[in-house]
Amino acid sequence: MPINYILPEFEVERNDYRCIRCRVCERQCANGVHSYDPDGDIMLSDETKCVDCQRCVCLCPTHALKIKKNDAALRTNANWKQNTILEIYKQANTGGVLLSSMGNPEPFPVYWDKILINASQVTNPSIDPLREPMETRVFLGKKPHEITRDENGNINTELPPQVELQIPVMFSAMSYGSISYNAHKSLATAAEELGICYNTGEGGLHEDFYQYGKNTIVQVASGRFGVYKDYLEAGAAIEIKMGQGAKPGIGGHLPGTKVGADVSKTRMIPEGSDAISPAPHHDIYSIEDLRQLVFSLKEATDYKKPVIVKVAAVHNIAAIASGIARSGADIIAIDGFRGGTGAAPTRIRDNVGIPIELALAAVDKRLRDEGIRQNVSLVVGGSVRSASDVIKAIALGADACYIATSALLALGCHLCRTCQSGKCNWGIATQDPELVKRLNPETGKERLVNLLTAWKHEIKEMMGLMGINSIEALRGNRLMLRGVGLNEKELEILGISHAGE
Amino acid sequence: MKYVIIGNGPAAVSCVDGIRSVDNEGSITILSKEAHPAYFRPLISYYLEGKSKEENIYCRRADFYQKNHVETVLGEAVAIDKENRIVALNSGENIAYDRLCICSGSSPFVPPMKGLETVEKKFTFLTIDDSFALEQAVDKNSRVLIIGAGLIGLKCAEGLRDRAGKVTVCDLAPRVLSSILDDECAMVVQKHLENCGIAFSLANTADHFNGNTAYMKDGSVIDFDVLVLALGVRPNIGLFKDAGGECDRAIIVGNDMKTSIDDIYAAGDCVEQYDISFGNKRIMALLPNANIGGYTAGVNMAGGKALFDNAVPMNSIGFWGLHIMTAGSYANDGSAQMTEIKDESGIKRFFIKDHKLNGFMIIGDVKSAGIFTNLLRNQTDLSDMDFEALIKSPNLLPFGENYRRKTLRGVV
Amino acid sequence: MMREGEFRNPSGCAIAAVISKEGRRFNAEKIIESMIPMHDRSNGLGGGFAGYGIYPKYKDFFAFHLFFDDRHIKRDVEEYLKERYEIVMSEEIPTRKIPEITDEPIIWRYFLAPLKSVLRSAQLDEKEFTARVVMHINTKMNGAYVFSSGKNMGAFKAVGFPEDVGRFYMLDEYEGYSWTSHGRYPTNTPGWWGGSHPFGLLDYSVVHNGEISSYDANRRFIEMFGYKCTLQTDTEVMAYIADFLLRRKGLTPKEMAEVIAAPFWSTIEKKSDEDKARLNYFRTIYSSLLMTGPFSIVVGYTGGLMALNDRLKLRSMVAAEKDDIVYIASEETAIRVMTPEVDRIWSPAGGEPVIVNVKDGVL
Amino acid sequence: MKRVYVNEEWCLGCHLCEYNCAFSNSGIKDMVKALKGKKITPRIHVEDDGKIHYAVSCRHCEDPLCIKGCISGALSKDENGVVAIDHDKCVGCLTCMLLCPYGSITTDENETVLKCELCMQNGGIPACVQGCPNRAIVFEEVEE
Repeated sequence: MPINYILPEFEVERNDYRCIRCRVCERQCANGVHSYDPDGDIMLSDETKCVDCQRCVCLCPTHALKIKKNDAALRTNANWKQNTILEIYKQANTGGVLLSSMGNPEPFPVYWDKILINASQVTNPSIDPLREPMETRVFLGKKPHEITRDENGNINTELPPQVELQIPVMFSAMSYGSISYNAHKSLATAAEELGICYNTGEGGLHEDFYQYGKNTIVQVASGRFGVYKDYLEAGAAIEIKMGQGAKPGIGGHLPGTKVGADVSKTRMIPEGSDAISPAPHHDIYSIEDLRQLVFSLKEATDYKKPVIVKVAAVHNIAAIASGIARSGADIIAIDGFRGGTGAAPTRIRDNVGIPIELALAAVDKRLRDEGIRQNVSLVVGGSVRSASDVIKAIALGADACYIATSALLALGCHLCRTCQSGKCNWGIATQDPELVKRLNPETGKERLVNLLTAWKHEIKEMMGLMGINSIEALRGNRLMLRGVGLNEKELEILGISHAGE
Repeated sequence: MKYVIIGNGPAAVSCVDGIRSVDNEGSITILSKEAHPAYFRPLISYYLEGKSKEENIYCRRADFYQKNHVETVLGEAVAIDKENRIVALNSGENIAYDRLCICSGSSPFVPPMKGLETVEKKFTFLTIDDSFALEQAVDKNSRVLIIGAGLIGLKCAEGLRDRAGKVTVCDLAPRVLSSILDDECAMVVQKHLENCGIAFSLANTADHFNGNTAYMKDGSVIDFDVLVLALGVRPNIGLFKDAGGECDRAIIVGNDMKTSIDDIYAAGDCVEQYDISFGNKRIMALLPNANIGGYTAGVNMAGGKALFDNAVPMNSIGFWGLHIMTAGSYANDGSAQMTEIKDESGIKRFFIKDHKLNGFMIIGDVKSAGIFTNLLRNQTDLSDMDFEALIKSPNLLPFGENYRRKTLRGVV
Repeated sequence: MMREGEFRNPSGCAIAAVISKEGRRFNAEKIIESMIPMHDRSNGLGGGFAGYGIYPKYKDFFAFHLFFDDRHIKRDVEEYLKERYEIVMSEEIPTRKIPEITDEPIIWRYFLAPLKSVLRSAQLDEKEFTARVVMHINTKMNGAYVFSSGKNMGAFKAVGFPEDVGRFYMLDEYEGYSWTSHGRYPTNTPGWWGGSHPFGLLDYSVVHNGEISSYDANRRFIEMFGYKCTLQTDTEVMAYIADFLLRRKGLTPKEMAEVIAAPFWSTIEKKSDEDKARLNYFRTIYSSLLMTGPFSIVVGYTGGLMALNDRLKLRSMVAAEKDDIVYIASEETAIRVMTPEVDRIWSPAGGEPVIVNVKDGVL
Repeated sequence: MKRVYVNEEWCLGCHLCEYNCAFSNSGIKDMVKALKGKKITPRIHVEDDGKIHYAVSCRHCEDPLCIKGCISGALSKDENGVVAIDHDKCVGCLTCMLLCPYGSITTDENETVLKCELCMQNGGIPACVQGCPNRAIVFEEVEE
């Protein structure tokens, strides 16, 4: 047997006094870390299999378990960090591209955390959201430039198609296939209750979920999985996915093992076949092709559905967005480089793209400079982690935010970042029926509704302290923001002043 | 409406419950021979054993009779005038009824035995008063001889073991519990009881007595201090028979607990009713049946509608940790197919007739046995069920998801 | 220290307005007096008035009021104007020397008629053209500031208490059918003449009391349409929004109120289908023009005015009527100074505009 | 009445209900102290075949056979409809076990009957329900 260069990353610490041998850890670990030895009446651990998903820790009724980072260490080297070395070993073992999932974990700056919010004092009253109405409703879509009147002088109130959201947050694209039926159901039902939208991702729409159509954004991605007329017509909006923050410039790959009967039917591909989304849309090689696809989709749906174009935040995002705003698209979704994924090559996840905060600021400014901000709504995602991130995004100029990692966390995800294995112990990123059932969509829905209800309260609180009682008065209201610890260039791009100015 | 109930055991108080579930107005009179409120007869051995306290043996709370407006009359009914609907008491009193329920139970059967009259301390074992008497009569040095190794005899033996010096049980039958167990199972039980300190003399019984000595059929001699006669019981049916009612060994009732005489019902140990496992009318003198039968009778007496149409004989008895459960018919006469499991945990035997469970006998691992009773009482078709798996591990898996949804997710 | 316009400058204030529905013209004496009891709402760092119908002789010409820092810039501006307008009249605005008002800039007015040829080549109507000229001077020509640019109306403002400003400009000598006035309480400015209210573009003038929390959202929206908010004051943004909605988008003052002080969704849901559709439409397409935070404003325009509170009515504002005159003020006391007896006095609800138009055909 | 109901669809077969039940009925405040090294005798049990899992506990039947069969009056329905066991009265004959169609009755080493009493003595919300990680066990009112 060859030498195993790779140390177990985690250590299972079992407090044997506390362990009552109920064996729930054993039953709940899909990775097979725990086992019971009846002869010795002891619980055993195979730590090489542990991914630190914390399922056993959370279910252990006596809190006998801890999963800790294995402190076995290679000699410290600021350049050759332990993980860097281990990745070399892994590649030397397998010859393969390193895969990982969820968002970029590297210590790049998080601009949200360097932006502070203003509050009313003396000259302007703050508003108590418990006493006064506090409005968070937004409409996404193209806004007409001209006012027209009929022969009686009444304003013609017909609007281009809009997506109405009760809070400026949506669940962003996660395909059925990459996440489970129950995860989708949780998202769909929560979106319905919250009056927002979730997004099918590129995996089609399961027949059971057509009923949530008015709260669904149906995605058309390069693989065109599950796309047909009924699908396009089912949703509140259609999203063309050009790129994804976690892996800009590349496609996707759902392994055949995850393509079971239901996924196969929903994606309209043979059972067991790999679902490969090409890197580009093969009918879009430039902006004018995008315009054609936008209008093809509008034509197919009788101009009743707003079309979203989703792109990854990359270097020249402002120019790209300007192009999209002139393509006929109604909404631009921008996904920052910290956005999550069910599987991506590690190098790409960790090194490609730009932060969403900068992308958003640049795009909003560019569209205003060009006077076309009204052509489109802006939705941003890629690690929106809290109500304050939402507030900051809206104040920088977004119409709404996309959240996915936050939503998955609410569903129980512990960010172990091994979605690609398909053995998600939380029943989220898996198609194994025994694991899928671990996510009761009733609970899932409730937790998502709770999360966004909490965020809504916080958003209202923060709006109130700024003296703002409607979210649209916050949109692009960058004076409400100040930077801390940012350099001139960063402040300039963000379009905000430094704290104290 | 005037309701009269003869007897004051579980069937009688269940009958009261049945009446009161329909009619809150009518008067109810209970005629009782014993000066106790209704008590659970099977507890008399547990009383001796010390597991049941006297105050805990009663079927209902102390205020039951008052709350249900029941008048209790101490006395023995001696005649029923079905024409005039009158019950005559030994006191000379006459009680009129509109509906009558006979819950007269049974009496110990003592055949004539030579020299029995010379035995000083001799008892039967059917009433709490019998227990009280035995309690007085037996001490640590007493040698107790119990005649009869049936249910009553063995329970009495269990009750007395720790009170007495020695307990011996004899029976003419070659095995214990001969009416409910086959040889093999009976032997398991006998071994267990012997290990627990009970002596047996089977296929043998007392031929005659002389004072404290029993002269046995096989010529042996057993000296004793206390004699318990547990040879069986006879239903108390004289009253009804005299009134011209239809009886076999007991009062014949339908599944609505009506007798052959208008407005007279019967329930409990004194009735014979249809046994779905044997396919004929039988006496099933068992507490669950007394409760269900009494209640059914009560409902019907008061003008409601109730049926007790799935009566089967069933027994659950335990002696010092060994449990025995039986139900239905398990006469191995070839009409039923037997499936059995024997291992260190005990013996399980199931008798299947026409794809339906017709009876079973479990010694030892009695866990979840009610699942089988349920199959038996409901005459569930087993053709589509993995019965082999079920007997290995009695659970609801073979019943299918629909059944489980109905029972575990709904009100049953 | 930064100059006005280089930082966001919120301020508290006093406002007042008076208008004759019959179009009767009267001088500014009363409205100047009305500011006296509200003295404490100002801090001496700004006051001003706007009068409508004050230049009947020149009513067909754009009346530009300008502040100049020096003669050089005045010459440059005049050069610039000459290329675009016929300057019908050019004169210093008459002022009265009083100790309360000092350090005045050069204050000049021009009556202008746009050159037809220039309009033709720009393919613009005279109002849009003029608005752009104002925008150009104010953003590109350092040291010059157009503070009034409408026809047959004029704004007069200065650093000082409003009652002093009124005397300074000798407003008792002007007669108009509608007057608005403002006393300023800026919180962090040395006070700059241009920063005082009213603020206007063309014949739209705004006096405002409050601090809109939606400022930057409104500003960044309106700037998409060619407006440059150089002063970073709410009033400036409001004036541009008034110009944008009333002139460029052709909304009525009531409709403008429905945009900037849009009813809550919960209120809209209770409206008639027609109103609901319109209000829904406004809130969708002009969501960025919703103004939140406290304000009371009077928007003056040719032939009328609109007084409006924010939708929560976070600022005081009272309205009253006596005969054909309608009075508006931050405090009732100001109205009582102008007219001790009133026919009706009321406190308009938040978001409910008080719109007073001079009777048709009177002007 | 509120009863414990089981959603088989969501049962993970984790068996935590059994431990929570045993703990809750132990009368001991610390789970480790209560259960460490003990063979548990929970009043709810999980049945499974690897794919299907579900928990079974007393159904608190409308017309409970166990009460009908009880030879000692130990089993009774209280005013809330809860089928309760009086351990002072129970003699361990197990007739109830012979009658319960669901296998919901068990015993412990004391030989008296143990059955779910909906945690009436343990605070009202059944421990199995509170501890179920996937809402497979719920405590609610169901239309009859």
